[in-house]
Amino acid sequence: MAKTPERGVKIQKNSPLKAYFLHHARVFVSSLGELTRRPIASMMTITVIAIALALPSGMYLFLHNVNQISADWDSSAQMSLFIKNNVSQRKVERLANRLNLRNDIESTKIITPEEALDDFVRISGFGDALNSLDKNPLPSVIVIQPIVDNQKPLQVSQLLNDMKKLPEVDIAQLDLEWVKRLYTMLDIANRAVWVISILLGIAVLLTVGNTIRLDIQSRKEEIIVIKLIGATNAFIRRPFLYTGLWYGLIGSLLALILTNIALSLISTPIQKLASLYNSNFELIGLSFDNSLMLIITSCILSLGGSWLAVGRQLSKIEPS
Amino acid sequence: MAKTPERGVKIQKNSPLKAYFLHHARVFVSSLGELTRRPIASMMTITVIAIALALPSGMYLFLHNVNQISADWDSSAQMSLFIKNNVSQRKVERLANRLNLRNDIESTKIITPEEALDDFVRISGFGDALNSLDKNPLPSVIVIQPIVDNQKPLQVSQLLNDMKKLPEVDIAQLDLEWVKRLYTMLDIANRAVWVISILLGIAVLLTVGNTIRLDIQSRKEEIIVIKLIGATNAFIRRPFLYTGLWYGLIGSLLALILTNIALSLISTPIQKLASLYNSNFELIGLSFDNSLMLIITSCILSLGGSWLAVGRQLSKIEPS
Amino acid sequence: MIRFDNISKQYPGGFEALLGVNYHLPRGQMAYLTGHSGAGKSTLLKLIAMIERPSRGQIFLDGVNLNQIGTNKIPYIRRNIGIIFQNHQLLNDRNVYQNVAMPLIISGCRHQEVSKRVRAALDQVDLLNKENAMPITLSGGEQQRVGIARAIVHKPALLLADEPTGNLDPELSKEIMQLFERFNQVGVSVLIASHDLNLIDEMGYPVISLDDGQLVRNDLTLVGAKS
Amino acid sequence: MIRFDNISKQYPGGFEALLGVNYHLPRGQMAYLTGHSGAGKSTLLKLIAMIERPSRGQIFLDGVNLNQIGTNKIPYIRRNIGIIFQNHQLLNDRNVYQNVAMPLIISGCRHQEVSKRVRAALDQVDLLNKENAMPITLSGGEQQRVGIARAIVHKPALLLADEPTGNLDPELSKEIMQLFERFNQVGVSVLIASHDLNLIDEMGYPVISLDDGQLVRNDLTLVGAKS
Ligand SMILES: Nc1ncnc2c1ncn2[C@@H]1O[C@H](COP(=O)(O)OP(=O)(O)OP(=O)(O)O)[C@@H](O)[C@H]1O
Ligand SMILES: Nc1ncnc2c1ncn2[C@@H]1O[C@H](COP(=O)(O)OP(=O)(O)OP(=O)(O)O)[C@@H](O)[C@H]1O
Ligand SMILES: [Mg+2]
Ligand SMILES: [Mg+2]
Repeated sequence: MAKTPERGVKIQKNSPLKAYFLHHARVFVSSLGELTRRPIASMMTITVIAIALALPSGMYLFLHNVNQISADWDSSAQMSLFIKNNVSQRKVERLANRLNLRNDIESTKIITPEEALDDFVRISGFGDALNSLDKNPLPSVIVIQPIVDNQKPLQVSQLLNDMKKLPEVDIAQLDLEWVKRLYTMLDIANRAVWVISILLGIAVLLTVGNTIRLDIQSRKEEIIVIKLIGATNAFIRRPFLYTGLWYGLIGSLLALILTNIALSLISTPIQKLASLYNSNFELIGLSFDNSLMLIITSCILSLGGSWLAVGRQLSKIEPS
Repeated sequence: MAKTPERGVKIQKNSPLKAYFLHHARVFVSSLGELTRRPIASMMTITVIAIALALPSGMYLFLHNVNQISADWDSSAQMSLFIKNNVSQRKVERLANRLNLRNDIESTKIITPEEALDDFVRISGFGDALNSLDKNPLPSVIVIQPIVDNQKPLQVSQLLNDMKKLPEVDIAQLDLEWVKRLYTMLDIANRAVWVISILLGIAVLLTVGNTIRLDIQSRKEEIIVIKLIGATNAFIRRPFLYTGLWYGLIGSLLALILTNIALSLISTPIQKLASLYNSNFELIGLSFDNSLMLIITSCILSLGGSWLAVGRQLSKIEPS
Repeated sequence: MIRFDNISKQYPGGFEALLGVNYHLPRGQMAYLTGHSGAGKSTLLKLIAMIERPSRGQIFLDGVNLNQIGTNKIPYIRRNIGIIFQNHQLLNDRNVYQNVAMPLIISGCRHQEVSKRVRAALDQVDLLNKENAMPITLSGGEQQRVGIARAIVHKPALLLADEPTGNLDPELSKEIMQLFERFNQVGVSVLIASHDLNLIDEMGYPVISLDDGQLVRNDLTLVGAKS
Repeated sequence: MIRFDNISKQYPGGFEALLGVNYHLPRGQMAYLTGHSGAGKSTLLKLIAMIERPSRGQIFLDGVNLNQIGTNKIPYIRRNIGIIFQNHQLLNDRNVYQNVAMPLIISGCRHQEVSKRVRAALDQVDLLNKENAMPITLSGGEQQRVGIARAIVHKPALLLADEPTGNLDPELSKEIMQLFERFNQVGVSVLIASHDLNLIDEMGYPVISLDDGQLVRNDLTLVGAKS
């Protein structure tokens, strides 16, 4: 039959390319129509996707913000170098300036023995006796503000070791060991967010895949019929792929909404908390780039899920 | 027809109760058979459920462990009371004993001015001058170990305020403010785990509901046929409910496996981390009770999801 | 057995499929239902099986007013009727044996009893050799016969058949009609919708005829008067 | 148009549905296919539409050897055939209009053209008034006619009909056969499987007959020799 002038050809057709795009656009819109025709059913799938997407983005934001808070706390992560008594004041200043040049040190501050004594007097509240000392027994102290890189909590230990080795330094002491511990925890949490994101990404893929699979299953008869009257596999595949895309798109938008609602809900208590610590901390939301990433990831995962399902299922459904 | 002796009655039937249980048992087993007949499809649903269940239990464990670690750190959360100079040593001892009776104080320790001076001499490394002092300028200090309740981080502030008001006390000072901050963070995280658990619980419910819904959809024709030949709604509902139950059961078992694998994976690095801090910390796993709770919750959620789906769908499917 | 009392059926959308239909099929009677395509034959049968509910009028099935039967009681009504559907209505994911066994399983029949009865029914429609085949692998006529076996397996008091021989060759059609006749002879009431006017004539049972939803022929009044 | 060259078809499971079948349906010819239930009529038609593949032998459709057509080319073969299925095969989630329009939409036909052709086809099977009805709300005969309209809407070169009048009353059956006849008169090749021996006789076209998968009557050899 393929050789003869086909009767079917008499049908007035659109130009192939135009027809192709028209058809795609029509399927794109009509697959959305399908979803809205079964609103509750579609919402179930979309909600699952949105939850699966909102969780990692929420956790990402949480950690991002904690990192930010703890960056504020960096100021506490100071190091005190107690200088040997026989080092002259000028040498102490030179040492401080030299240390200042290191790229893992933010700033240095010298506390002279006099200042130290004043502090001590102030803290102990009993100056009289000390003031009567003929010689100040306290050493000079250089207070170092290290540059703390969240990714490298061990750098600070390294710096501490270096400092201990300086000939002028008697004792080097990290003021707040706990900051290091916090960073270790944050580091673990960051990794956890990655693992969780991957797991939930798989969940999105499977959810969409599963939905589409069962959708195909429930349209098995229709697919057979439509194959019987000459539809190509691509023609049959298309609406399912677009449905998957819609799931991903709407699911990610819902996830964004959920995340932002959650954010605005906790923003007030967090702000209050921050003010307790005199921090002028601003809660960080999802940036435009983050949001776009989320949407694109979701669309890709959903499309991937439906692609897998369609591929597996369609070949199994053949008229007989 | 109901009034006349029915011909159908001639059929030899089992006793109703026995038949009922036999039928339930048969459906229970055969619905598992259905799942294994489509292994990949079933695994998709079960994996989504398992991920949704494994995440909150994993996070629960994470926080549980962090709580544990920080409990070790509690020892750092000390308070120092600098006692006024005119208070006699005996009075200091009495005060310390009195404070010891408070139920928010774990223990107290007195540092006499002599001990303080010794410490200072040791730290400053320049004892000679101080030793020559005719009068010790330092105050007595009572070091308090508060009882820290994670749930009530503000209790410590309260205690601090109380201490400041004591007439004998000159200055009261919390040694490690950061512990409070950590607890605040843990508290937020604990709440987050609850919110996440609820969200993921909803995800489980929806996933199973959705799967069962689409399953029903794909068996629409069969349901109609079986209704046409006299099956009751309960008869039709049963296999779907049992399928939901199976999803929940297998999903939760898989979640337990996932959680325990994850646990054993991070156990080594955590152990190493703990040893860094000289902590004899043991990673806590899911207890038997936890596991049982997870399984039961999962079964209830899944059964609930399928119940919702079945209720909604079956009434819509009527022969016509 | 069946009494229609001024029955009308209007489908949602407004189409009047039946209009003031009256007839009475006595217990143990066999009769044919004819009429053009779309006349309302299937609708009439669906009303008896409570697949549809009448818009007006009353239907009595063995003395029971079907209007007074609640939705949850419908399954029990259907279990006493054997229905052969125009479009077979087989379960595509179960084999022939399981399809035919379904009515027995639904009513909680014993295992040994089930297998005995199913084989007997399959034997009567000449399909014992296709016991394990899936419906989709059967020819149209074979599927139709599976539907017939399923309708008779539980020995219902009433047999409704919608076009039971539409896919069968004349010879087999005759045999199936004779099968119905045998059932009728042991006391089963039978109502058969059919287009096969030749065969109907040949069998010589009373005929009721529909035209656009209205009863235009009713041999049953004669029979009813007689009995 | 169709040539079967020693075709056998063995289904998975071992059943031999066709055994060494030879015939040639010339282009523009109309013919009937008969045989008892399970003789292999539907199988023969399915082989032409490539719904099944033969186990042995070769089928030529308009000179093309179907054995040499790959799976991905099958849709294009089917688009040039109009098939009327024994079990209607309608899309239950679309209305009558959309069902009939399907073959045109699949081959990318223009919007205005679609609606013109669909209405013409529905008119020919006397269903213009059911345009917006869903298949499930149609009587058995009406569904069958929707299937017929769908098979002719794209004016295929070959029309295959499997029991197209099984659910139709004798009068309507006659009309449908005459519709096929009109198609045949404008050059369409037509092959109709049917049990309605009276009607077949009346129409007077050549008959090929199957018995247990073997060709037992073939009027087409005479015709073939003639043309
Ligand atoms: N669910 C429905 N909704 C609306 N109209 C319907 C419905 N079911 C049937 N009809 C209409 O009612 C009329 C009678 O249908 P019915 O199925 O009773 O006809 P029939 O006599 O069985 O015809 P056939 O011999 O073709 O099967 C038909 O015109 C059909 O379109
Ligand atoms: N997919 C299949 N697998 C196995 N056997 C099959 C399959 N399809 C059909 N058969 C068998 O092949 C034989 C011929 O089937 P076919 O459908 O061709 O018969 P037919 O002539 O159309 O009969 P009818 O008039 O009843 O429709 C039947 O016995 C049937 O059981
Ligand atoms: Mg009908
Ligand atoms: Mg057939």
